[in-house]
Amino acid sequence: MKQTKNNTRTVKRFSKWVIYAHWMNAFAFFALYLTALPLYSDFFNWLYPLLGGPEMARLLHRFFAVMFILPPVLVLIFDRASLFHWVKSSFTWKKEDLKFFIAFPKEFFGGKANISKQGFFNAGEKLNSVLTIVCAGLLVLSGIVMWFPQYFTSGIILWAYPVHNIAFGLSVAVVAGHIFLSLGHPNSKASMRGMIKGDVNITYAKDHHGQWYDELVEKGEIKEDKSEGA
Amino acid sequence: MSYAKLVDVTKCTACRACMVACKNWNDLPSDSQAYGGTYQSHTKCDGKTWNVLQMKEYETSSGGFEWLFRHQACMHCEEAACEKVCPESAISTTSLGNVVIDQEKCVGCSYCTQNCPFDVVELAEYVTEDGETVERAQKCTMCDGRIQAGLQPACADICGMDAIVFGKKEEMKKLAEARLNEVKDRYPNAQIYDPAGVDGTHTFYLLAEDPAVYDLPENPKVPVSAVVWKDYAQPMGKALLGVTTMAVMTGYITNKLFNKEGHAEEGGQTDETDKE
Amino acid sequence: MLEVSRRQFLMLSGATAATLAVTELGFDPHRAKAQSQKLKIEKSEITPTICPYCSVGCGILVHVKNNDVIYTEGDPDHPINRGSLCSKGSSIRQLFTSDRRVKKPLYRAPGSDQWEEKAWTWTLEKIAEKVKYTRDLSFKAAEDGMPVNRTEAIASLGGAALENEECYLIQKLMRGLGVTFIEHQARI
Amino acid sequence: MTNHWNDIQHSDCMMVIGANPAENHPISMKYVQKAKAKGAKLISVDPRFTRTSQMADYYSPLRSGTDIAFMGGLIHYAINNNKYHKEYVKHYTNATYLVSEDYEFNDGIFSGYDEESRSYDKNTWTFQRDDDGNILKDDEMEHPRSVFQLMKSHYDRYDIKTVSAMTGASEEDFTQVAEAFCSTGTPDKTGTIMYAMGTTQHTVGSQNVRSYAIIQLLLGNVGRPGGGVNAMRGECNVQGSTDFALLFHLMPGYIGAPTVSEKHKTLSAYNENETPASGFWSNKPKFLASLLKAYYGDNATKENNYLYDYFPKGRKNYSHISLFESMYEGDIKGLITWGQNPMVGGPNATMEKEAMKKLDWLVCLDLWETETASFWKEKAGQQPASINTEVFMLPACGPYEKEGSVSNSGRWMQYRWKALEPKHDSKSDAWFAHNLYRKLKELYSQETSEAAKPFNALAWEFGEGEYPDVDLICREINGYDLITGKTITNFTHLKDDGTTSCGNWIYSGFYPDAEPGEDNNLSKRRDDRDTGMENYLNWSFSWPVNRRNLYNRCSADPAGKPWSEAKEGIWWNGEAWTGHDVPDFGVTTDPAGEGGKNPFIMLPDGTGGLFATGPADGPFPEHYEPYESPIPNVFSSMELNPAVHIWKGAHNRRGKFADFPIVATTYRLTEHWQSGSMTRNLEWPSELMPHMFIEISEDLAKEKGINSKDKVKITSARGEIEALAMITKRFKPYKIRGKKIHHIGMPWHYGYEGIATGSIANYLTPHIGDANTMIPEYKAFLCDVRRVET
Repeated sequence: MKQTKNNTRTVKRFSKWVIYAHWMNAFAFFALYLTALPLYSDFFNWLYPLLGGPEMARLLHRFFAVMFILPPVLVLIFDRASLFHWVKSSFTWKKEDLKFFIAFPKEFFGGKANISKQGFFNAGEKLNSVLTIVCAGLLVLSGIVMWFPQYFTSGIILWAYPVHNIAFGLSVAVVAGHIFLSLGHPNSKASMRGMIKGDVNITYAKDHHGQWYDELVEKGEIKEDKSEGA
Repeated sequence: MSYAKLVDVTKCTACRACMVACKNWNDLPSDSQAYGGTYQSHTKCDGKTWNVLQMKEYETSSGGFEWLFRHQACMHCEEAACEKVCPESAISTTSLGNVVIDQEKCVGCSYCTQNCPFDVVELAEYVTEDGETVERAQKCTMCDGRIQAGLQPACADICGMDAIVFGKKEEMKKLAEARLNEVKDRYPNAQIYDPAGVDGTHTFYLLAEDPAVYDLPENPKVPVSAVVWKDYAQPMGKALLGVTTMAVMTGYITNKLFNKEGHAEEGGQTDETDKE
Repeated sequence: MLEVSRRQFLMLSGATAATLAVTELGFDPHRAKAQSQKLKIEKSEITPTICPYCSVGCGILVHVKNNDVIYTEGDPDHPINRGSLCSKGSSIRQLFTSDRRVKKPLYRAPGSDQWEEKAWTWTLEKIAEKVKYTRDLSFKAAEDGMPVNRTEAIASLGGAALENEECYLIQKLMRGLGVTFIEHQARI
Repeated sequence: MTNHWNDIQHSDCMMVIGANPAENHPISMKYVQKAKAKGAKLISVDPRFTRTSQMADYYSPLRSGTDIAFMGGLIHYAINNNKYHKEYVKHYTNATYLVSEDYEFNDGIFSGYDEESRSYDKNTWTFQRDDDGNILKDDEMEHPRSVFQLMKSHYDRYDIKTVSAMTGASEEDFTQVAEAFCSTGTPDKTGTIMYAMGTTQHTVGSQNVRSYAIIQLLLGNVGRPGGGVNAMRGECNVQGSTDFALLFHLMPGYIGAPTVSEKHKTLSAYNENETPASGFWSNKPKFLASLLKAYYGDNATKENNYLYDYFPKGRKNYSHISLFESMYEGDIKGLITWGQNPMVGGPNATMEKEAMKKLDWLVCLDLWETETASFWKEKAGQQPASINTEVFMLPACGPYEKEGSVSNSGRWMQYRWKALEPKHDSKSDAWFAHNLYRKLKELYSQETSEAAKPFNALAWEFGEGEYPDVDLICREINGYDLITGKTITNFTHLKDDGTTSCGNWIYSGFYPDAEPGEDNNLSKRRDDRDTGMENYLNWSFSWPVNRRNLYNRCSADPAGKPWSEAKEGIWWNGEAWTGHDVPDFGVTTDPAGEGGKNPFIMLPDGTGGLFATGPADGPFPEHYEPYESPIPNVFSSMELNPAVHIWKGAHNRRGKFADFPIVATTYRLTEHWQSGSMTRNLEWPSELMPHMFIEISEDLAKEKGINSKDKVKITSARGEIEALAMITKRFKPYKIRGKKIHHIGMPWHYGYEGIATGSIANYLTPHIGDANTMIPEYKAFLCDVRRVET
C-alpha cells in the first residue's frame, strides 16, 4: 500500500503475475481474433494480405493460440493463490450478485444505480470470468481438436467447428462488454489501474467492491475512506 | 438445368482410364501409394487424385463371387456440406449442378475436408497466380471448364464401356432406371444411389450391391454439426456480435449524454498522478 | 493435310444460359480467367495418331501447343474407340512430357560402370564400324555348295511397336547385311 | 484376327480363353458389351478370375496348360450332342475327306514319329486320292477313315469327367460353357473365340489355336460375322511387324525364308518346292520375284534370278530362345534391339542376362533406359568391371514424333501423323536404319569382297534427306509397275518377269495406281461412315485388298445366300459376289461352279482343315502336359509334346513337382505394357500399378502362413524373385485328378528401371518353346512360394 502525492490512497488488487497473464491473454485474444476474422466471415478477407496470406494467418493463429493457453499456466506456477481465488470466487455466487444485475443496466447506460456491496470481484466481473473461463475452455479444447484432427474421431472433429464458433461469438461479446466497462464506461475506468499498476483507488474499491473494502478495513489493511462515494 | 454423371458400376471393367483422363485434363500430379494388398491403387479420393477406382472382392449372400468396381469421385451433392461450411465462399454450385472450388478464394482451412459426407475433398498443393505453392482444398470439379463449354467431363469422355455417362439429370435418372431393370437378374441387390439426405447428387450410381458394400453411407447428410454451426451458431454469433457492439455503442453514447460529470476524474487523475 | 472433325459438343442449354447469366450480371474477371485456364485445348494443334500400346488400334488426338503436348484424348471419329481409351492409352501424353526420356546417345565403354553422352555422328560411325567388323569376320558366302550370304554373329531383336515402314526398312537392312537372327516380340 | 474388333458385336457367344481383353485389350470390351446388350453371352476361361471374368456370364477356371483338354471336351460335346453345323462342316471343311490308311494315333503319338530327332515324318498325314489325284470323300462323313470319324474317335477320350479331372474345371462349369458356346452351331448364330498369349505361350501353343479352329469350324463360326478365331495381338504393330517378317523364318508377306537345302538352292528350286499347285499361294513365284525386285532394284534381273543368291539362307532355327542360346555360347557378337527389352520379356531371363555378357557390342534403341540397355549395371546384379560389352543406348523418338502406319489386330493399316518434333536429340528407328545403311554403304562402296557384294546390291531409294522419305517406303511396299512407274493396283497384278516390284505383297493395294508425287495412301483414309455391318471399308486400309473379314465366303451358305439375315457378310447376286465386305473369293466364281463352295482360297484344297497336315506336332491337337507339370497326363503316357525341342544345360533346369509343387503363370495388367519400359517410365500408369505382386489363393496363403502384403519369395528351378503377396478369392486351389493343386500368378511387367520397379518374373520361366513356333512356355511352370521373414 502506498500513498500518492495528492493523498489519493490505493490498495493492492492484483499480483504482477496476474497482470502479466491478463495482458498476455488479452493480447493473444485479439491476435487470435484478428487472425481468424477473415475465416469467420469473408467480409474481412481484406485482412489476409495484411496477415501475410491465409497460411501465415493460420500459423499466427496457432502461435497466438499457444500464447492464449499459456497465462493460466504461468499463474498456476507463480501465483497459485490468485488463480484459485479468482476461480473460486468466480464460481461462488450469492444473493447480492443477483441484485447487482438488477441494478446494473441503469448504471451501464449512465444512470445512478444503487448497487449492493460487492466482493473482490463484483458480480459483473464474476460473470465475465465465468464466461471467459468457459469460452476459453471451449475455444482451447475445440481448437486442439481442429489443430490435431488426426487424434480425434470425425464426430468430435465435426462438432469442434460449431463449438469453436459459438465460443468465439460468445467470447467476443463478453470481451466487448469487458472492455467497455474497463475503458469506455466512465464509472469503471479506474479499474484499469488495477490491471496496470496492480492497485486501485480506495474510493473506487469502496464504491465498486464494498464487501472487499469492508474486509480490508476490518483487517486493518486500510483506513476507512471518508470521501463521498460516487 | 441440372446435369449429372451416372456411374453404372455394372458396366465398368476397372480399366481406370477415368483416373488417368482426370489427371491428364486437370494436370494433376501422380501419387504412388504404398502396396495395399489389392489391385486398388489409392485408398481414397484426395486432392491429388480426384477419382479412384474402387476394386472389391465380395462374396454375395448366396455364396457367389463378385469383383466389384466403382469409379468414386466427388458426388456433387445438391445440398453440399462443403459449400455450406466454406468460410470463404470459395465453394459454389454452378448452374449445371456441379460443385466447384475456386482455388484463388480457398484459403486451405480444411473445413470442407472435415465435413464432406463422402470424404472426397482433401488439401493438396496448388500453385497460385503468384507462383506460390500453397495447400488448397481440391476435388473433382466435374471438369467444369469442359462442361461449361459443352464438352463431357474427361472421365465420361474416355470411358469405353459407357460406365460413366453425363447428361441432363432427368435423362440420366431414366437411363439408370432402365439399366436397373436390365441388371436385376445378374445383380438382385442392384439399386440406384442418389441419396435424398443431401437432396440428391450430381454424380450418382447404379450400384450392383448395397451402398455399404461399396463403403458408401446409407443415408449421407450434411452433418448436424455443420447445420448447427452454419445455420444457427454463425448467424447468432454474428447477431450477438452486433448486439454487443450496439450495446457498447449505445452505452457509450448514453454515458456521454447522461453521465457527463461521472467519475471519470478518478481514474484520469490517478493515472496522471502515478508518474512521479 | 487432313481434316479432323471436332467432337460433337453436347448441346447444353444450361451452359449457354450460364454464360448469358454471367454476361448479363456483369463481367466477373475472376471467373473468366478460371475458365480460360480450364479449357486448355482451345487453339491447340490437333494431330491424330494410333495408340502405341495394344493392337486394338484406337485413335488418339494429340493436342500440341508451344511445342508441348498439353492433352491427349480418344479420337471421337475413330470407328473402333469412338473417343474412348483405356488407362494406358490415356497416358500417352507423358511419352512426350516425361523427363525420363533418354536425351542423347549414350555410350558405355568396356568395363565401365557409367554412361557417357555422345554425339550422333560419333555414335553412328562407331556402330557402323562395329557392324562391319563383326559382319566381315563372320560372313559366310557359301555353304554346302550353295550361296548363303549370311552372318550369324549379329542379331536383331524387336519392332512390334515400330511402324510398318520402319519394320520394312529394318528387315531390308538386316537381310541386306545377311543377318539371320531376326526376331521380334511376336515370338515372345 | 480372322475378323476385326467391331465385328465382335455381331456375336451370340464370345469365348475368351487364353486372354483377358478387359485388362489387355480394354476397348475390345466395348464390342463385347454391344453384343451382350443384344443378348449374347460372354464366357471367360482362365486360371484365375480376371476383370474379364467379372464381366462374363460364365466363368470357368482352367489349370494353365490344359486348353486342348478343355477344347477337346468341347469338340467331344459338340459331336456327341449333335451341336455342330452340319451343312457348314460338310461343305466348308475337310471333314468328308478320307485320310490315308497309314495314318494312325497311338497313346499320344501320331504315325511317323522319330524319337531321336523328336520330330514327325508327316508322310502318313495325307488324304486318300483317286488316280487323278482327287481327294476321296464321304459326304455322309460316316466312313471310318473320314476326317470326321477320325476326329470323333480321337476326342472320344475327352469326356466331361476326364476333362474336368485334368483341367480342374468343375463338371458344372464346363457343361455351362459347353452348352452356351455350342449353341452357336446353328445357321442363325455365330460365336467367336478371342485368344491371346495365354493360348500361344505353351509347348502346345499352336495346337491350342488349332483346337479353337476345329471347334469353330465344327460350329460353323469361321468366316462369318461375329465368328472367327481371333488372336488379340499384344502390341500396336505386332501384326505389321510379323507381316513385314521381323522373324527369322519368313520373308515379308509370309513367304517362307529360304534355307540351306537342296529345295532352296536356287530360285527355281525354291519356286518348284514351295509353290502349291492350287489355291492363292500358287502365285508365290510372282510375289517372290517382285519382292526381290524391291530388295535389289535394278540390280535384280530375270537373268540373275533377281539376286535370289544374295538373299541370306539360314541353316537352323534362329528364334528367340535359340538366339539367346547362341549368344550364351558366344556365337553372337553384336545385338541390335529396336524397342525390345529381353532382360524383362525374355524367358529364363536369368540365363539371358548371362548371355548378354558375351556380346562384343549392343545397340539399344528406346525412349528410355531399359533393363536390357543397363544389363551391365550393378543394380542388375552384375559387376560392370568384368563386362566388356560396348553398349550404345540410342534415344528413340516417341510414336507421335514421327509418321508411318501400324496394323492392328484386325489388320487395319492405320496411319499415324507426326504431331511434333522428336524430343531432345531423339530420332526415329527409321532414321537410324536409314543412316546406318548410309554409313555402311560409305564403308562398303569401295569394296568388292564377298561380303560387300550382296550389301552393295541392295536398293535403297528413300530420298536424300536426313530422314528416309516415308512416302517412298510406302510406295516400295505397295509395289510398282516398273513399266509405267506408277504404283501397282494390287498384288493380282504382280508378275515374275521383272516388270513389277513389291516389298510386301499382302499389303499391295494400299497405295494403288499413284503417279510419282501423287498421294494415294489408303491407310490415311478417315471416312468413319459405316459401310454395312460396321466394316468401315473407307476407313484406313485392311490387308489383303481392304478385306475386313477373312474367309468371308463362309458367311453365305453353299448356294451363296447369307446363312441368316442378321449375319450377312457377302452373297452371290447371280452374277457376282457382293455385300458388306470385300469378298475373300473369286468375285465372279459361281457357287454352283467349280470351286464355288471352297471358301478357304489360301489353302490348296479350299476347305477348312479339321485334319491339318501342316503342324509339326500332329494333325489333331492332343493334350500334353506343360514342360513342368504337377500331374501325369491322363490322355496318354506322353507327358510332354513329343515334337518340342528340349534345350539342355545347367542354365535351363527342369523343375520337378516334388520340389516345386505350385503351378505358376504370368500375365499382363491393364495398367502396364509388355516389359514395362513404355509404362513404368510414365507416372500415371506407374501410380496405378506401382508394385510387383503375386496372386495367391486364401487357401495357399493359410498353408504357407502368408499374410496379405507380406514379402514372399518365389523360386523355380531356374531362379528366384521377391514380390508382395496379394491374397485373393480370385484364385482357388485346383482339384486335378482328385488331388489339390495350388496355382499362383504374377505379372511380368516389372524390372529395375523406371518409376514403378519390381522383380523380373521371367527369372523363373524356362527356355522351352512350342513345337511349331518356338514361342516360349511362359504360361505354365512350377514354383514354390515362401514368406520372407523380415
